[in-house]
Amino acid sequence: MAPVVPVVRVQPGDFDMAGEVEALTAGRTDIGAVVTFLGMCRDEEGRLSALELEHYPGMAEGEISRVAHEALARWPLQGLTVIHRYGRIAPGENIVLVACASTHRRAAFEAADFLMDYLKSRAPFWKKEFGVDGREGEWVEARESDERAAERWQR
Amino acid sequence: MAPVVPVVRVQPGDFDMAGEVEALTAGRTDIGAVVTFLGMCRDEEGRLSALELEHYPGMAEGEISRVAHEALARWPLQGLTVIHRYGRIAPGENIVLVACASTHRRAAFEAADFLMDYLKSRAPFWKKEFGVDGREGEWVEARESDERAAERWQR
Amino acid sequence: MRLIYFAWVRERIGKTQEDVDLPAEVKTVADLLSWLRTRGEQYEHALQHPDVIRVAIDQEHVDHRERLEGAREIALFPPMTGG
Amino acid sequence: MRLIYFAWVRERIGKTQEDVDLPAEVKTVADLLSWLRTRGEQYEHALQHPDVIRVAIDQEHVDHRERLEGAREIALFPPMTGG
Repeated sequence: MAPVVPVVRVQPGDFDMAGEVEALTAGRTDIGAVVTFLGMCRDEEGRLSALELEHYPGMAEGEISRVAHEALARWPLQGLTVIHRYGRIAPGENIVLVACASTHRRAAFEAADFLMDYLKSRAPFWKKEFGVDGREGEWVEARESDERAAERWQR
Repeated sequence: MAPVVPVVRVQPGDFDMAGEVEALTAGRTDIGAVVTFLGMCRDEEGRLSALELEHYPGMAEGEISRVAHEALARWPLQGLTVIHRYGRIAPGENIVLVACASTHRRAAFEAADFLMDYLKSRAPFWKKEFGVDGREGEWVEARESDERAAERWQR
Repeated sequence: MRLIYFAWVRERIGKTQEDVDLPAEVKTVADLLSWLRTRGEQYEHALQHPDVIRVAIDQEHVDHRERLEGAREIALFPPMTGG
Repeated sequence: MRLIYFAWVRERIGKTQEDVDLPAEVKTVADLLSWLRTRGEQYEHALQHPDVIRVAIDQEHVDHRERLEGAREIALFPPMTGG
């Protein structure tokens, strides 16, 4: 079987979840499970008008690729897509997509869960809040719980 | 906040994953994460031409609803969709969709994982294999590992 | 009382469903499975390993100790393989 | 050597990037952070809690004991909040 090449994209524009899942599965009859994670921008109970996502160009793609290859080494996946947006994103819009295809559902679930935890702790992105008055707010603080979530996968 | 009403459908026809996710999230700015599980028919290395899914009408919907309400009681979800097909399904076609929307990614992941494990062990569906020669084959045997997976969630 | 069968239980018994009058001594699911096995070779073949037979009364899963009284519809089927 | 800053490290220092010549005694990431803090109030404000500063050398995460020799681009930034 040909080695799986993960799809990794870091882009300002939106993505099409259905199209990405279709690209993973089209014409294939060996995939039993696709797990997707879609991360969206919340308004934090009406407090926010937008998030601005800053990223480190080059390193962002590089770290996501590294994490994707680690997932491929750990689980029997037949396809893997990670797309992360940057720039100004309004509440209700998409931020990140992870999609994992596998013969077996457990592998697809675990790989998607792992990818999200590792993206949070290793991909160089930073979120800044903008209030409903349009004014620049605070940088979102990293959460201890995200750090601990990533540590679950260390062996 | 209005109580969440899960979407549960048992149907012979295909479903539209993107449309279902859109229905969960449209016009909302309080959802941070949507996890979907898409189960598809495999050809088992070219051995199968189709699966025939038999179900217990009425009870299938009832058990899926019960499991959906259990997920709503255990995790803070803002929306939940489960669709399970029955009838003849060819390799590469969709069988089941679970979609869970939440403010928090861990809740969305765990609820989707739980729903799939519980569907496998409680929803009255049975799969029969059809070989590439078109002849009726064996009923798929339940796997001990699916039983154990469901037991993970007992508390 | 209506009995309803699915998957290989249905195929082996050769019926989708049937209405039966149960003898008074058939009080539990386990009693029902034993009694059905006396009804002929096809039932014997379908129910030869009663432990694997799953049962629902009025569309709810029950175990083999469950009492039948008040039941309208009893379904017998193999372990499920949905999802 | 090129230094590059992100998020509130960038805002506090007031620069996106800069090229610097490091003194010979600045050998590790920790040395670099200490040295930068001597370069003025803005650096002092940005790097006052060096423990929270994350560092990448040539686009790979490193810890504060990492040696700088051979580095072309060193990035300083707060803990990441993507995903």
